[in-house]
Amino acid sequence: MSSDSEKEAVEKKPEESKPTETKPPEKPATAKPDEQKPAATKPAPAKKPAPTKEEPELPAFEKGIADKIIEKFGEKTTISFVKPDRVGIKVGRDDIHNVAEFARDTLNYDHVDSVAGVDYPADKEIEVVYHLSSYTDPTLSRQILELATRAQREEDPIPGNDATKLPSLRDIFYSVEFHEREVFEMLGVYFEGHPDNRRLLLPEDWADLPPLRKDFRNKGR
Amino acid sequence: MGTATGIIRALNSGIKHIALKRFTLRYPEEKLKFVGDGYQFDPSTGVGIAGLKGRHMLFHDHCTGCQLCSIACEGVAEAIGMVKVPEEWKQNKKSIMPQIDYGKCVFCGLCVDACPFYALYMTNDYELSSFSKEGLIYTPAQLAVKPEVAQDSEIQISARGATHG
Amino acid sequence: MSVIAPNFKLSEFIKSILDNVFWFLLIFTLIGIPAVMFILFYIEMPVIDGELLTPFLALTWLADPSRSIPILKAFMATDLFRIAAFPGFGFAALLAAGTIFVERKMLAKLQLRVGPFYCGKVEGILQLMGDGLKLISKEIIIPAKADKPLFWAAPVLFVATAAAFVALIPVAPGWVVADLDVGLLAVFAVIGFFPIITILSAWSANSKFPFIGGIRALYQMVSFEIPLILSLLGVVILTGTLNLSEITASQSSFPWIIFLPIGAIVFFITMLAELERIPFDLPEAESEIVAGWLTEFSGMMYGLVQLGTYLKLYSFAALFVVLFLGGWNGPMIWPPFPEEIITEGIELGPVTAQFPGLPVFSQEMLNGTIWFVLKTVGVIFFILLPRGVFPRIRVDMLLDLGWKKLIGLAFVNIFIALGLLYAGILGPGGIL
Amino acid sequence: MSSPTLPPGLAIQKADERIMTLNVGPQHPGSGHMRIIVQIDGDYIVACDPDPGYVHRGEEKMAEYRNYTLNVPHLERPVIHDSCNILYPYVLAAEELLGLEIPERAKYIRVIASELNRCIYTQYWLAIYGIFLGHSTMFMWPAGDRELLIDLMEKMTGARVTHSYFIPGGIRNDLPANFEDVCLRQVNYFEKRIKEYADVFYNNPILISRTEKTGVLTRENAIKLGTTGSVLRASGVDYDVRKKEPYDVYDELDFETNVMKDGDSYARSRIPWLDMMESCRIIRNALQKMPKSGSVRVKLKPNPKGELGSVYKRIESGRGALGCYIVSDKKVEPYRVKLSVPSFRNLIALPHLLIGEKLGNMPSVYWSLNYWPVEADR
Amino acid sequence: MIKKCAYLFIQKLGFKAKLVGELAGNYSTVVLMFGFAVAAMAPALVISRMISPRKRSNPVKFLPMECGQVPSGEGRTHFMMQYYAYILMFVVFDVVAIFLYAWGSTILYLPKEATLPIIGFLAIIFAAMAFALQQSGRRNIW
Repeated sequence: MSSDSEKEAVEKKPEESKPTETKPPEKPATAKPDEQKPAATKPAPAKKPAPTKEEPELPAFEKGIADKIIEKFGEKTTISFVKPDRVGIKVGRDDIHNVAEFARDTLNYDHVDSVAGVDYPADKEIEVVYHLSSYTDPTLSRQILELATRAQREEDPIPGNDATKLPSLRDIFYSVEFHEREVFEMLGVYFEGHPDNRRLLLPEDWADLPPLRKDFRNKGR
Repeated sequence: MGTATGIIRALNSGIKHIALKRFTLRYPEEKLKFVGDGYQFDPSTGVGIAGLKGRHMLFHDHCTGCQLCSIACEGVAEAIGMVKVPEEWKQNKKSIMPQIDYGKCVFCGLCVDACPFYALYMTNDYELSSFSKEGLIYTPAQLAVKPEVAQDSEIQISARGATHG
Repeated sequence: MSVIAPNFKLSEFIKSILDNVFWFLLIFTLIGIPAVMFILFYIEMPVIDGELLTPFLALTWLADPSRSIPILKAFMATDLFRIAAFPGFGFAALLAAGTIFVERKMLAKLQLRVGPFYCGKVEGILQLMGDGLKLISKEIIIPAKADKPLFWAAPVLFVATAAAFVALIPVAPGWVVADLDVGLLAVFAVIGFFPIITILSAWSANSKFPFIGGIRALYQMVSFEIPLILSLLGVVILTGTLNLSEITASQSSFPWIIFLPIGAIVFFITMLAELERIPFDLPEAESEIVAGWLTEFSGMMYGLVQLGTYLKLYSFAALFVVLFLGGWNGPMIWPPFPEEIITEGIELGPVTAQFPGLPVFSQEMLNGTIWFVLKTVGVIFFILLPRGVFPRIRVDMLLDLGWKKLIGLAFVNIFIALGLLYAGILGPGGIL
Repeated sequence: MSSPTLPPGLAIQKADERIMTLNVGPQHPGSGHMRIIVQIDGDYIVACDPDPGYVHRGEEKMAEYRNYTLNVPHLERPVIHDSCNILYPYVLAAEELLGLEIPERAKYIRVIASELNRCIYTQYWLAIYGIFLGHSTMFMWPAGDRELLIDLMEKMTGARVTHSYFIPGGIRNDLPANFEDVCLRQVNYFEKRIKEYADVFYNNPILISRTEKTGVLTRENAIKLGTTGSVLRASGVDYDVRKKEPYDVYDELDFETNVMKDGDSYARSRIPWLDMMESCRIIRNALQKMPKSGSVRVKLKPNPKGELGSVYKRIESGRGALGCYIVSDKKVEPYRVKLSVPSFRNLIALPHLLIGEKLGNMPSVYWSLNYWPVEADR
Repeated sequence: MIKKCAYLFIQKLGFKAKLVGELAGNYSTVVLMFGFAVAAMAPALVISRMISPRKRSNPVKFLPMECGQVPSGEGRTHFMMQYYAYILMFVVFDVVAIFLYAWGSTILYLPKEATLPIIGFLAIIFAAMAFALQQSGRRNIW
């Protein structure tokens, strides 16, 4: 994830954020005819809220959180959106561990609400979004910090034995244990460092694709 | 002592309840009364009218065969199929009307919401069981019949507890 | 239609019943009746009403009802009648069946439900019969690796042990199946059998959940047997006898519960535990160990265990009545018999019916039975009530309760009895 | 078993032969639609491995094929007893993506329906908690009293459990005539009834001695494990989404959150009961403040397309914070719907609570987690 | 001979047994009651076996209950609960409790001084029981 654009610029001028995240040339052409969902254009970047409303009216507190992360990690992270009570940060897979540690130790986020995996076949990537929240810090009780990171996607996945891997955050946030197991079986993202990468919800003899990938088709749909 | 008091209070509460009224709806003999004639939808205001979401009722003279109910159902239960009807209606050139398979229907009522012509209602009839799967498929002619329902039991609350009358 | 589940056909069901009835009748008529005649021919028959009972006479009651009366009277004087009918099995089974019905209806009332309602028109009074029919027509499944003889024997042994318990209970003066001098010790001996049967059946099923249930039954017995035994020692000290009939007779003026309330409470709690009723139903704790030691029982085997359980419930309630509530003692409420009924019989339309039981049943006995039944039903009500209001307890709580609290209370009860005795209030020289 | 050289009974048992593996579930009266593999050493649980997934239906995958409105009937299936609440975050998120502002009256009705549903769910949960403890009365009373509220929901939405009532743009139908009176009457009686549970259940000394100090979840662990809802509040963390991040009109209503410090099974089972009383209070309050008339649903054009972007919304359901994360790619269907369900978040605490407990405590500790297996599986 | 045996048998069954002593006769009724229950209940199982369906096609049906899973491991295993100490205590104190009955049932005929040794005996029991309970509380050694 080499995003060279200014964080501030990204925030205020969302149209610039497009080129930063995914490969721009591919995007218009990604929609393959057989794909029901065309390539995910932009997963997280929320252009709408910022531009439609007045630009300086970004919520100050949330922006402060975002600034702190940018300040610490600089180019390694990108702000995908800042909305009331919600901050979205994009991190490369190598830095996700450090950013999460920073979020826990300095920003006081103490648990993970949910871990969502999103498949982007056009980008050949799978995004894993951690929704961080806090019980202990009363100022953060409304806040959700979305940490998004991306793993490489393989066409013929062998869950656990291919390049679709991410570092596990379990040693930082204990609460991700079952969520990461779920993401592993539903999308095939192997979490390195997770102590218990077993099946959770799917049957033991499931041999098909991980079901939440976009190329896994529901019957009759 | 606290333990003994607690045990005595529990026993006392149990014995007291022997004198309360029974709160059981004895179903085949008593049937619960519902609000209104069933769930309906007013397309002009875009708001439904409260009522039980039971089996549907189709007004043949309103149905235009537009298939909107069928399309709505496709995303939910795939229970509605459009079939040919023998009669001719001037608003229904294609002579197709919905046929509902109650083996699949989930009674969400989104087909009623989808109907722009006030042709599909839901009624208070919920006793749809049948000995065969075919018996659960209601043709347009069957759907046009208004069901006879006798439902009169209501929850009554008195000093001696609530009961179904 | 499901592939696996067999189709139930009423015609086949009825046919199977009719087949069995047919074969039974055939075998009975061809073998049974000749055998009976054969045996009767070689037996010295007793003299009844100055008339020697011959095999012919013994079978004429089929044709002539008036002849059946002396035979019935003779029969009622036998032990067989006591065992099978009145103070024994039939009476207890009747009360047990009534208990099941009352339990279901009372619990339903407590829980604001209706309970059995449709079977038998009147508030589901025939529900038990329906359940019995259902159970008897269900397939008996025995686990493949089970120890079959033990597994088959367990339900029957359970009922039989409960019946042996019933045999020790005096219902009315002189009406007891086995009037033992050490009746109370015999009761303890019989009670000791139940956990053994439980463990044997649990072990024989070769399944984990029954096994744990059996072990729990063992612990339950272990922790409650001693308080049970000790809580009754107070009564024995005050009466100086172990004979249950004598204990009952000693309470003609007042029941022991007045002097030994602590013993009564301890005995009641241990009784609940021995019965595996709700606060202590650990061996059958369904949310922890599916159905405990009953998990592998199916069909009539389960039904027999239930029958045994309720027989046991009746026996324990009756034991409580006998030991603490004065048994059959009570004011005379049964109307006295007119002399002519006993001697001449009752004019009922064209025939004069001589009531068969009356020379056997005396007024005292009927009165005693009424009081006994009333008290027993009262105790049964209080045995059933905790099921509605208490949750189940845990094994360690159970052991704690049994070994620390109840044993202590039982000793307190013994000292109360000793104190009453030595203070001269009761016992020889006291007001007794 | 014994080796051939030794007489039976004298064989030396290895230490791990004491350990028995029990499959508790899925066909067990003390498990939901899940399996808990427990290993017991005598009476003590030494290992526990929850194995959910027996009712996994792929709701998240199904949601990718249907438009925002048609997702409603099947997304409520995971918790049919709490079907308004499980739809709530989805509907809130969808409304933000579709750019809808819903009428004030609809917000109040949503709150009433949500609170009624919370009580219905909690009563069901309480009924099963009762039967797990062997308390059959506590199964029958909540199951019966729940009928009062189901009757209200039926009048309101037309269905007993699967209401399909909330929809992007408001609610499906307005309240029936004189609903307020009936609602007030039945809710008042309901509150009177649930207060009677105290004598038989919550203040019952046997129950207290049985559930106190079992399955203790400390405050630190509750936060670390990311638990939510009654489990979290029973451990002393005052966190309720209705208070901390009020959605719809919760900021205008008058209620309190219940917090207990002990973190044991008893506290965890008492919190939902206290919450039900607060729910009754909220319902009365909302009925009072609700606009007496007005629109309840904004007209939606057919097949609306969501904005590009993602939304994460959460609400407080009967079990805890329930989140919904929707990613949209400017299509009629959402690109990805993720339900972050409280049952799944609380499940992680189960092995932590059960290990070292007695086998007899397993059902009560398990169910006191306010866990609904179907919801966790989705 | 046959006649004599049958007579004895029937007497046992139906009529007061004159040949056996009165006491043994009392005990025999308990056994008879036991036997009667067996004789009356066994037909219930036999009839049930006759009229109920018997389908042996599915071997899975006869596996022991394991909550819908294929059973793992034996049902009869070495299984020890941590409360084993109570069983040992029971073996001792059950005998003691019954022994107290010998004293209790004859106390009316004993001199009052005879109670004192029993009180001392009870004190020893209490001490022993307290020690045993304290030991049984140490779960880790069991």
